[in-house]
Amino acid sequence: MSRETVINWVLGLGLLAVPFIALMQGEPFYITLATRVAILALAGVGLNLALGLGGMVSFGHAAFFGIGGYAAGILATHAFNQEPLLAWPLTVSGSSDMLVIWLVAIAICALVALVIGAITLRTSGVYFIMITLAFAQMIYYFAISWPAYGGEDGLSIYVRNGFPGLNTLDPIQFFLICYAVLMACLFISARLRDSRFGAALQVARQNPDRLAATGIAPFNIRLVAFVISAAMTGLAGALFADLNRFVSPSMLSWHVSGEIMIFVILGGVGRLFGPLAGAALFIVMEFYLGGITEHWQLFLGIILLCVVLFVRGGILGIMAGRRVHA
Amino acid sequence: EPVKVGMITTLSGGGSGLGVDVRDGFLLAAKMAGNKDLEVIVEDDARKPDLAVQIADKMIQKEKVDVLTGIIWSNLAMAVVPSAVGQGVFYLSPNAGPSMLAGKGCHENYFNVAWQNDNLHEAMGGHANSAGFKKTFILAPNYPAGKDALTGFKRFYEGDVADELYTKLGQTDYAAEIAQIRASGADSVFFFLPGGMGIAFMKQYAQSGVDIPVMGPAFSFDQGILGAVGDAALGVKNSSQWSKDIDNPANKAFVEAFKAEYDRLPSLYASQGFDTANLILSAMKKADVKDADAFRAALKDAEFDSVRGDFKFDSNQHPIQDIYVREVVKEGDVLTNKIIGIGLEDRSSAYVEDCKL
Amino acid sequence: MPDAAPVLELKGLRKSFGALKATDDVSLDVRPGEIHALIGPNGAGKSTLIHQVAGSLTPDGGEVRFNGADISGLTVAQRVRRGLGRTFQVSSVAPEFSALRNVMLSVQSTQGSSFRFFRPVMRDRSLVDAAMDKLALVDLAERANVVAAELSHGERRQLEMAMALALRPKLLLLDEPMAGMGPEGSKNLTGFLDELRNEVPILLVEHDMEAVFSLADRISVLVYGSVIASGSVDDIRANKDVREAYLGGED
Amino acid sequence: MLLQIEGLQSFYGRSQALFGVNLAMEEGEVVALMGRNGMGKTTTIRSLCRIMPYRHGTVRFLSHDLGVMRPHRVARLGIGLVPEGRRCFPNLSVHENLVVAARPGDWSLERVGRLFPRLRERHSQSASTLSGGEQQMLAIGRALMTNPKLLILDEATEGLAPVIRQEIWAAVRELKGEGQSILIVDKTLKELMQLADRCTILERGMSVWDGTPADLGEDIQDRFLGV
Amino acid sequence: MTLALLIEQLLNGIQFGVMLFLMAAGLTLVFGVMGLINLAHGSLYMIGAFLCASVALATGSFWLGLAASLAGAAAAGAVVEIVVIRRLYDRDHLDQVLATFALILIFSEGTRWVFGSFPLYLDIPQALQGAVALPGGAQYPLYRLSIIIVGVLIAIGLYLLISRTRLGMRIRAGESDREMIGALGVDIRTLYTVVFALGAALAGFAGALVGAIQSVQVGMGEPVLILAFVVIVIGGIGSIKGALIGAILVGVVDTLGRILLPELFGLFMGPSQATSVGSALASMAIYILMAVILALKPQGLFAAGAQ
Ligand SMILES: Nc1ncnc2c1ncn2[C@@H]1O[C@H](COP(=O)(O)OP(=O)(O)OP(=O)(O)O)[C@@H](O)[C@H]1O
Ligand SMILES: Nc1ncnc2c1ncn2[C@@H]1O[C@H](COP(=O)(O)OP(=O)(O)OP(=O)(O)O)[C@@H](O)[C@H]1O
Ligand SMILES: [Mg+2]
Ligand SMILES: [Mg+2]
Repeated sequence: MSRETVINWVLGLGLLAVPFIALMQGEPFYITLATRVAILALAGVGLNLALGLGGMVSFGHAAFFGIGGYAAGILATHAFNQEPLLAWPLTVSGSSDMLVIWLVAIAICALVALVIGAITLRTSGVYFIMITLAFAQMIYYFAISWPAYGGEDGLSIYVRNGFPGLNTLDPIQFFLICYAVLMACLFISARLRDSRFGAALQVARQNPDRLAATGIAPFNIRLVAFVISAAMTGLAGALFADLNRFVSPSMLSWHVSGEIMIFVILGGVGRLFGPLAGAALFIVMEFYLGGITEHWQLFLGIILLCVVLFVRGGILGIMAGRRVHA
Repeated sequence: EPVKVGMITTLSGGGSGLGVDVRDGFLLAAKMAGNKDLEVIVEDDARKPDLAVQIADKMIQKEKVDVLTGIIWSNLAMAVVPSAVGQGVFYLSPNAGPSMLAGKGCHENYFNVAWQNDNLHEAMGGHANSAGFKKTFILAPNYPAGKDALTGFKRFYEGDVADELYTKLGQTDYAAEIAQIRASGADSVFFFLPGGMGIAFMKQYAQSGVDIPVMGPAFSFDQGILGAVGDAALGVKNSSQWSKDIDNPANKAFVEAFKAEYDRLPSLYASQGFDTANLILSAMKKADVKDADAFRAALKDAEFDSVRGDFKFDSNQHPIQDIYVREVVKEGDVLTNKIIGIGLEDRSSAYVEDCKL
Repeated sequence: MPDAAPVLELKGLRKSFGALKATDDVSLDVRPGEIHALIGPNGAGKSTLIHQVAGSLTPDGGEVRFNGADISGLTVAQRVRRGLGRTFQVSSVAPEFSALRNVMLSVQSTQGSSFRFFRPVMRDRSLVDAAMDKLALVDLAERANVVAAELSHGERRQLEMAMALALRPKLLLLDEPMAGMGPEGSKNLTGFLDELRNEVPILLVEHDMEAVFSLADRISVLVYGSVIASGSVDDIRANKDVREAYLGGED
Repeated sequence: MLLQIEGLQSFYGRSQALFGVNLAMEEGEVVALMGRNGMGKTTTIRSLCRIMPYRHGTVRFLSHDLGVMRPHRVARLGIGLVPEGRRCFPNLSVHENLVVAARPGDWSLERVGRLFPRLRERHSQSASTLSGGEQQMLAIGRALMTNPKLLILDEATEGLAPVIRQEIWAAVRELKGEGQSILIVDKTLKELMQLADRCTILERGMSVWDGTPADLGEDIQDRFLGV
Repeated sequence: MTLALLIEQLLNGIQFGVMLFLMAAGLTLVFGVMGLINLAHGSLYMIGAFLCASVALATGSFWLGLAASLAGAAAAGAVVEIVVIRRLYDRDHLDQVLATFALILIFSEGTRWVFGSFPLYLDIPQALQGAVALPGGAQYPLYRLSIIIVGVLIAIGLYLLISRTRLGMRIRAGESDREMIGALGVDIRTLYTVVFALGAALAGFAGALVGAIQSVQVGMGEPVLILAFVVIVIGGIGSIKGALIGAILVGVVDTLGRILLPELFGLFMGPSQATSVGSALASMAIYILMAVILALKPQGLFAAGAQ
């Protein structure tokens, strides 16, 4: 087992252990914190697919995070108020079943990503960064000024959506759902990375001309990866909405795109468990520093700066050493 | 019986001045009361809804607070309040008053100690009538609070609207809007542009040489912000439920104590924080916080000396109060406000009927 | 053999960059079993021509026919799938992948769709074995697990050749394969190409005259974008214009 | 002594590329650095220009120890590099490429123009659109404009048409005639042997042979250069 | 709407554009020329505004404040370059993103610590108060006119600096091949410190100038940052001309969008709905503009070195 694999196991099991330890210590809040880490890590895992493997530095993943969130919020609201979502041409009602919501979130994010990707993937480098931001900002401003679902005030989910056979209001059970989804997506990411598709995707990042000269069109590969990436981040958004029982345009703001990106970079770009390590460190720092001093952002900044300057390749870079490509 | 209060407010980034004032007002009241049983923990939400939710969870689950308060912004309140009151704690709003929470979404554990969001705008509509304005140009940012503001203004305003403009949230340049105002032939301007937007608008308005009278809610003319707007604000009429020259003993004591403690003049937000703390203190005298029903009833009685004078709760647990009209004046070197009249008397909120309490 | 139908046929190809005619009405063909060398001064438009054949540049006019079909409208990737393999003038590999994984990518492409998401490639013997074969063919088997970025200049050229061969091309476009190779490397590669021509016809761009003269069945000389001479090795050596424009005083 | 390299060892990350290179040259000499592919010629040059750090050994240039200097200091001592792969600045014009790092001395725009008339014709063309040969001339001209005491040519004739190659060799010969010290790496032995005063051969990152071209027999060529 | 008003609004748009250029000028320099993604540009802008405001308050002179903002921002830039940025040139762009994001946090919170949570007062200098009469009767604030002039002068100055001076050549050479320009004897490290400090000074200068007509508060740099990036990406990275034209385009589209879109929708919708839809669309206008431009020209309008 390589050093990275060991660290991955430690990270994965460590996250799983936190809520149970918290429960034993009688500190249920840490369950919520662990859930938050799991969900935001999931958003990072999604972005990591595009950014780490495919080299697509999307500064607009908040769009998918937010759309996932709104999918959950809107469906739940309609279910709660028992108003149909669509009355014509066919009746579509809301839902408070997580499975349904996830499917909808994934489908909508994939669709939106397909459209955005088809346009944005013609650009590269900083232009790609900015055009993805542009789309996210459009959606952000749309959400702020669109009155139907609360606009800037957001939308509350009064009762957390349900999952067949589980009580989602129990923090531990909700955590386990999120954890399971995270692990499933990590597993999918790992398989993707090692698959033929993953090989092509990684070459699309390293040298797109080479990929084309091998008979594989980089555009198609990237587009599919972008869609999968968006779907995962959207799923995270749906879970995040359920965690907070609230969605608002702030989920769509560029700060969120930046934060997700920071989880990935902090953890180690392209490393499977990088987003988990990054999200955990960031959130724990935010949590502890916020409790200690009003000037916590200053210290957060200094710590982040030290990490970039002195730790090459993020947390996993320093713990697991240089990446090896067999 | 000790009461633990968790204050979630904005202490960093843009808009942190408001949070700082609410906190300082609150802590001042606690200090003046000298009640050892009131324990307050304060944390910064950085104006991020999800961070606010996280802190609320932490305060409820880990710190086991009895009362939450402190949130400045409506969108953060909407994120935190429903789930917090759902978990059985009390929430006392020292600033935001979204219509949802005043109407359909009201809750027995939610009290608003400031105002319903529309109140100050409504009062300005009332003032526009009494000032004799016939054609007012109104503008606000394009988001729910902005729309509520213009709706609120129009609710009592009887004249014509020259034009209605929604600006971009966070916009910093208003040359185009000012040109529209000049061209519209309006006899007055009503605007709601909170924070930096209002500062930028007022400065640019003054620089443009347009001299149509301007009015707005207190948010753009309050103590914390007046210094930054500068002389451009002189003479502007604004509406507020509080002013430092309201003549009652509680207010006098508050203003003096605040100046002594923090070496600056108190603001609207400081007064709201101050009142919130005193409301809690008054309830603590009457009931044990562990007895939720009794404590709720005690809060509802609101038997404390509000710095704004008479204060009582309507059935939706939002204040019924006078909204004053103030004018920006200069006292020595310092810009401040002076009450010139009352915009609306004993105003409750437009959404009371929707509330099933 | 010279009478067999050409594999590649260029008809009246034209390409300008602004006022510069980089390709000026070029027609030439490559027939089965032959090495057709394309020589010419620097900046004559040889790489530009290769780019147009490969599809990474769109010609302003003219036709590119491959195995009898017009492929002008196809993308780079589509042409490769039809059997048009190439190497780049400046080595182009996936720098973070090992030599083996670089070649595996080519093999993967010949096996069909890359939209297979689940099976780990390294456990796919059909990919690994075929790639190892190609690496052995270019004498790079020992370096199979070295990351491409760490290969020396010459080794990277060998790798690129292996990748091109792994595509099982029906025609190879080689842009200066000898560049950067030492005398020994050039000798080996010359021997290798000599044998290869029986399997795959080659369009060869090269400045190493020793290699060109020993390998080429036919030579075309490009100057200022147009073909000024075409013929056998001896024809070209004897051609006065070519000596002046390209070969210089060299014997 | 113009340049003296002793026991030079260099690394790319963790992998060692040079294991002990020795080389010495006098003012006015032309020295050829030879060896098969990947033997460390370019690495030696990069180390001596301090573009990459070296771990062991000493490099002295005009009795300055280069071990502690940053690249631009080394260059200012009088080392002019024509690197492998030309590396002209593509977004600068020919003229700008020449003057961007020029330092005063005998070599001026005019004199470079006389050496390479082609460059004078392309004066304001962007370097990215030059042909390979022109770029090579530009790289040499650019190095000369810094008025170096030592000119280093790394594979200056790679990828050039025979006729241009001859032009470059003629230019190098002209430089030698003027007493310019030159360190050359090149594939074509024939011209190199005519020009060089001395040769040093590298094998697996070590200098293994040193002598005049006349001493460079068939057996040595066969053993170290694979000819 | 009358034609005169339309023309006035067009002018407002152009003027807003030039102001955007002023904010973006330093960013173009650092981003286009050094290839560095500097998210902390907005923070330097904020520092400039705060320095100007506090010095102006203490001394009573806007001009002293302006000088302080130039000097202070340049110094801050130089320190940041030496301590942080210098270590990141040969790293991934992503490390630069993370590092400069951390700088935003540090600068914002540091500024709040030093200057407090409340907005500061900064007014336009006495000499530039008042308005000039435009042909056609409209009044135009003198200060805004000055900003336009300064913006255009900076554009010209930067253009000349980059394209005509040896310093500019070296910067551009360093952009394409840092190692090589060093090997030719140019002290690229110091050069980059100077360039970064210059970019910072421009940011600080813009902060001070624009701060006088907007609000000087913590967080004022963030919207500017995004807008500045939009501007230089639309124009094409590395092109000063592109940045200026991009800025004006953004300014005009934004301004006219705000004014015209609600009226446009008013033609076939009820007034309140039209205002609402029109304003919503207007907030998105510049992003739509950017997306359309990049979709059609993936390298921006005036990409340097596009093929
Ligand atoms: N994108 C481009 N824009 C403008 N000119 C170009 C472009 N690409 C190539 N050229 C010009 O076209 C001409 C032909 O270039 P090409 O690379 O095809 O030459 P070549 O024959 O391969 O030369 P070499 O032997 O040096 O590789 C050159 O003058 C070159 O400067
Ligand atoms: N960037 C690099 N990273 C790791 N190893 C490298 C790198 N560049 C070169 N090497 C290794 O260093 C050794 C010496 O390479 P160098 O480029 O100095 O050889 P050379 O003699 O110039 O060869 P050539 O004739 O091919 O140019 C080679 O074994 C090569 O694999
Ligand atoms: Mg070529
Ligand atoms: Mg070499």
